[in-house]
Amino acid sequence: MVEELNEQAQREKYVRGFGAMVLSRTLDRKLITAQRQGRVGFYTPSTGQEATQVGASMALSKEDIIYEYYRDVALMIHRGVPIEVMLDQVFGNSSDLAKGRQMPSHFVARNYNFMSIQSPVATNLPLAVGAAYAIKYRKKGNIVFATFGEGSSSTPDFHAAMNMAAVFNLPIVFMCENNGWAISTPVEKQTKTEIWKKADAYGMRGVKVDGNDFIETYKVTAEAVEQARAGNGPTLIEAVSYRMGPHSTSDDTSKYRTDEVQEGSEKDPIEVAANTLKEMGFINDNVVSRIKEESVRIVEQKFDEREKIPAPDPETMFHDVLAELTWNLEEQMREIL
Amino acid sequence: MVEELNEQAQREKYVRGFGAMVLSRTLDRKLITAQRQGRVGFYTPSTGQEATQVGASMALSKEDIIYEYYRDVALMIHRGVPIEVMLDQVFGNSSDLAKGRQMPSHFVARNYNFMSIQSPVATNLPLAVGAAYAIKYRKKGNIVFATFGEGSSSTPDFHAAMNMAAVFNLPIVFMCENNGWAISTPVEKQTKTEIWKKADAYGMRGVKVDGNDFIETYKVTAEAVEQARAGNGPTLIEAVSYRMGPHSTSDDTSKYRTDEVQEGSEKDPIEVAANTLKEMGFINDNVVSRIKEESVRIVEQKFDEREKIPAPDPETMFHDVLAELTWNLEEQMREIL
Amino acid sequence: MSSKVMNMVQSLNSTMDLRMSQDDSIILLGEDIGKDGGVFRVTDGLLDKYGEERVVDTPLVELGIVGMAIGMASSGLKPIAEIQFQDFIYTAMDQIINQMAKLRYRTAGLITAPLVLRTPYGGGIRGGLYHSQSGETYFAHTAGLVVMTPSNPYDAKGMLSSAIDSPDPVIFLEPKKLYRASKAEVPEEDYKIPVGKASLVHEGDDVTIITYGSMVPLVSRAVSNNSVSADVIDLRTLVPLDINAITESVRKTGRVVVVHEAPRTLGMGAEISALISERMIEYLYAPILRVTGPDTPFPYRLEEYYVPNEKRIMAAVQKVLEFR
Amino acid sequence: MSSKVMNMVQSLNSTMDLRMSQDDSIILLGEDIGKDGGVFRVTDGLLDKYGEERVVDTPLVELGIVGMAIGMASSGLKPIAEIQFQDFIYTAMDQIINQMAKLRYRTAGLITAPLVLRTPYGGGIRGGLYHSQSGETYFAHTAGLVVMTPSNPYDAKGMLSSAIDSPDPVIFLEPKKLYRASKAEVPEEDYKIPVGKASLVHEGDDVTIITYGSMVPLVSRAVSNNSVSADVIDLRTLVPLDINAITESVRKTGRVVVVHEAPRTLGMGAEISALISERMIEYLYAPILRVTGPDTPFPYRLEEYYVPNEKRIMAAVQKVLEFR
Ligand SMILES: Cc1ncc(C[n+]2csc(CCOP(=O)(O)OP(=O)(O)O)c2C)c(N)n1
Ligand SMILES: Cc1ncc(C[n+]2csc(CCOP(=O)(O)OP(=O)(O)O)c2C)c(N)n1
Ligand SMILES: [Mg+2]
Ligand SMILES: [Mg+2]
Repeated sequence: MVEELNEQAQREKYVRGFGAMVLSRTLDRKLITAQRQGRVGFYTPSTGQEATQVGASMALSKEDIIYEYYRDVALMIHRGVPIEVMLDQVFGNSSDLAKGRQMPSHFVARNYNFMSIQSPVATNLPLAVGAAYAIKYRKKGNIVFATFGEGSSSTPDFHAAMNMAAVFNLPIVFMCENNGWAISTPVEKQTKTEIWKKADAYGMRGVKVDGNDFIETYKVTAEAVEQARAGNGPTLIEAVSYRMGPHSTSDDTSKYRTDEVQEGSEKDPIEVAANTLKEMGFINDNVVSRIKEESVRIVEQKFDEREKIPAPDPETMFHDVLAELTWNLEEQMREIL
Repeated sequence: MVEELNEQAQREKYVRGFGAMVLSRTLDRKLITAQRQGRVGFYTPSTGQEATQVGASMALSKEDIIYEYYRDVALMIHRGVPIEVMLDQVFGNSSDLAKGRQMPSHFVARNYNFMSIQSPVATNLPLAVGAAYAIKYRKKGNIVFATFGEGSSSTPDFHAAMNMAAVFNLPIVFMCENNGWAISTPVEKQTKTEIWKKADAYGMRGVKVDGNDFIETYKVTAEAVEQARAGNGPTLIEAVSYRMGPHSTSDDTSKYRTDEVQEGSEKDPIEVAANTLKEMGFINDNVVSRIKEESVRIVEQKFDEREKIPAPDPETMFHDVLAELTWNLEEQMREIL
Repeated sequence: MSSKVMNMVQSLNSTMDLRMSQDDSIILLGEDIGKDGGVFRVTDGLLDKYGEERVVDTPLVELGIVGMAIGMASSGLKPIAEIQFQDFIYTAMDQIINQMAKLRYRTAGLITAPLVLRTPYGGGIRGGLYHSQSGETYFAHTAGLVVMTPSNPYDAKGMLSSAIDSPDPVIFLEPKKLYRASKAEVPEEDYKIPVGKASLVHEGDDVTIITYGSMVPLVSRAVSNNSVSADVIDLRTLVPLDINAITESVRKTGRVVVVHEAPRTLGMGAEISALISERMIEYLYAPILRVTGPDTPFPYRLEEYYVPNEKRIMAAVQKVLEFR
Repeated sequence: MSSKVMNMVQSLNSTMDLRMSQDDSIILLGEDIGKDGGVFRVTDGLLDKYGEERVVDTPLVELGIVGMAIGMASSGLKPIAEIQFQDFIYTAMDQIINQMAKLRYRTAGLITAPLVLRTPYGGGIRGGLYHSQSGETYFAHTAGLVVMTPSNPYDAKGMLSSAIDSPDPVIFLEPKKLYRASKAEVPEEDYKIPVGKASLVHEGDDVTIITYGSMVPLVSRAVSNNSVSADVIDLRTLVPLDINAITESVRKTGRVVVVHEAPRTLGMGAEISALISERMIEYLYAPILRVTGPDTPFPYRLEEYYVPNEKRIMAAVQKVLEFR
């Protein structure tokens, strides 16, 4: 159940959510352009999934632990991760929390309980289950929230995680962000059922929601979170949206699809959200323009600022393999540097 | 649908099935005893699952391809694999088709389309899917039949195989032999649903059958086989029985269970089958005794005969790694022998 | 006999095209290999030519891809499966180690799995930890697999064609750094570079440099730029190794450097070094040195420090040349 | 300080018992580790003492066990996970290579996975292809893992206790052949054998024999039975290697034999040989020989031909001793 809010608090909550969507979209646009200009190496946009991610984030508390995937830009932004942190990761510069070790879009932000991103899809899910086990064992009261794409439902790790979460009745919410595509593979070639129905196979509650509607997504997630917090076990949420952009900056969608959804069209979740909030009287066109302009200003400014930060010291390449630097790495460091 | 048979043909079919069950049970008893005597290294009995396996086998044709698991002794016997072939495998002697390379219970019998057994559970299933793809591609008309235990439904390979078989709409029947236990782990700790319901998660037909009833199992399997042959896709059958024996000769069931089913009790599938066939007037106590005595005679005789066969030539250890013996193996052979 | 100038992607693509046109038992399977033509475009255009039954887009599950390919191969088809990045192959590792590599052995040859498992490996695209790995050790250590890696467009065709004909399962590692980096004349008709045959890409007397895949052009350049009188051996097949090519050269030069991108500890350099020192230590004038990636995961921003370069290669070569 | 005579199973069991009694963050998980006490009984009795929340029978899915253990460890618990047989660990290989080994590196230490992954390995029970494998190479080649294997009940306790305290993920390989083969006095209180320290189990001047795990008693016996003046080094930790112990002995003897059960190609012997020949070739009087399992899968009936034995060890020792 969603928390009871007075109108003022609700307005603030929803408008803040909208702001995060716009900021995320603005960052996507900037980074895609920057990649084309050779200023950024790679990027996987969240474009089209902002409502899903922000809606989900609205239902979570600061203490909840997030095992996210590479496309969760709007989720991170809404949760308060500073744009600087994200840009430093994208540049892999010396201010990056992970010392420039990972490809762009592989964020970590431990202070915000983002547990870091790996590339092999869905392999975060068993880890998320382990974290949920720890919460239950320590009776902590927070929950784990774990995301993945619909293509990733075919993986071994999805199956393992769902089954174990159900068997151990853990405080975890799984959210499948179904954007219709796994690179070039449409969901129909991925599996012959809807994703939310797979929950049945594990004796877990499954629910589908329109991921383009951030308020609905918020409500559905809140319900699942409440269930988990109350010790009543996991839920699988399928949030249906559409991957409006390319899979990544390396991808050419013209090879495989013609049903593109255009930015600004009525299927764009940000347009949907803007219209809803206008109808509720929470925002008007002026506010929307201001939010968009402000986002551009922030992103441009931070981008220029973070781009200037130099690469990490080459020595850092040898650190953090094990807790201590071993003799072989010391020798290899001397050999290479 | 099961084939239409006149009474005589039906009697023959059913009594032959019963005979295979008894022979399989007799072999189990002998090998468990022989293992205790140190005459055999290891064994996984089929005891309790004979009706499941024979029922299924009755629905299959010679041309069908079997991706079986280590407990399918009765299935192999019913399909006509000579006891010699099985004993040679168990002894790992020089007559063994696989040159004594595998542990007991890891049979192969290509002539009977048994595609050989690996230990990592359920990892036969993706291979079975590939074989089914080949059949469909070549429009051959036969089908693939693949078996596994209920514990194995938790594995990555189960998930992959089920999903792919459904997506490609392949001529394959999966049979889960649910004997209640995965070594010491009861099915309730394995998963929170019934196994046959997992079929839904893949858009596949799922069906449950009393695996202690060989005629029911035959009918349900025949239906699934017909569906597969007709190009209407895969089925998951859950055949419920009980693992009456230990997991293997290394297992001590007293550590973890007290609900043992005794041989000869009314839950013993061989008793169930005997009673059914008696009611149908197909057999009487005399016939049962004769079948049992004959089984003991065959097993004893073959056992003594095959036990005498010597171990494989040590040189054979180096063969069949690749198609040709490589220089390093030639050298290692000289070094070791 | 006509030929065309091609890069490695085109060479691999045309090889599959040619072989598929002659043999309908060849089936391709993998993620995004159909309309998309694979994320590196190695299967581009083949869906249109051969249809969905022969160019199969699979669900996202590598162990399913490998497992299905094994089953297909045992049933008489000739699958060529693609793993999108070698980094993701570990999700299928049990299928590779316990099924693909052991099927022939455990059935004494009654059932086999002659398939080709293609996958791009190594650095070169700033892929960081999970799009840059060189995992050849995992395969080369596993008895029952053939392991090959081409270093140029010409070899790529002849080697892939041999891999397709191999009675054994082949792990075919494609250096993604070289996919488009170099072009060469590639004959249009079929030809073979046999499994297990190395190639001497540079001849000399003073030192033997043993390498393969992505490092071959780099080593060749280093040797030429610095006028080193070196034998440069491109192994091409990692299993079974061409021990004769190694022996012959090392007995001549007595000095050895091995170069690869994979991490040092238990990289191929370890095996090559051990083979040499157990068989011909009396011919050696110097330690056997290894120029390799360090024993760390593959970093994103500092990629150029990770991958061996000319300077590091020459430092090792100088060291063995000067050793007394 | 009291002690008890124990075999390795008892020693490992009592170590977990002791540490669990002191630290409620230690959680055991694996298949059949509860009532059954594990198929080798290493966790026997712990369920009764510590309950289902701390001795967790899992569903049959190794990647789930490893993945869960990583998540638990990142959340402040100290999991000790069991893989029933090392042969089945490959189904979890991606979790091991891409998560367990790389979590610290990819987060620059913000998130870590200090867990212990225990698993029985090697021959000795006539387990054939899939219950006998020695896969240490796969782990030792993977940067980011500590790899340990004890060779006796005393070491088993001190090493497992150190593994539990390690800030790094540890692959703890238990030689199943030795589970019940030997007994030793094992102190009842906690003690540590530090990660990365080899042990010199036999001292001599003429040859250095480097080995670990299941082969240690065999090598010791061979050396004693044949009165060879040998240093026998039990590595104990495979990563990080105790290079000083190796260096010191090899400089003294100039003759080296490495013994392990794993297949030869890219077995630990390859790395040890390479390290020696690149660092101290000038001290060597003879080739570095490897006595190992052959490059085949592990056969059932012919197990005794597969596993190194005294005769093979002595043949290699003679060869290096007589080499000039
Ligand atoms: C195990 C694994 N196999 C393949 C890939 C390559 N890959 C990266 S993203 C992707 C598609 C994922 O699709 P989906 O799960 O729907 O997420 P989306 O990108 O659509 O958000 C693939 C195949 C990978 N990262 N991991
Ligand atoms: C991947 C894998 N993990 C663990 C094992 C060890 N093991 C052998 S059989 C078994 C239980 C299998 O139970 P189930 O699937 O129900 O089959 P059953 O033995 O009951 O017929 C286990 C855990 C294995 N063989 N493979
Ligand atoms: Mg998607
Ligand atoms: Mg079972």
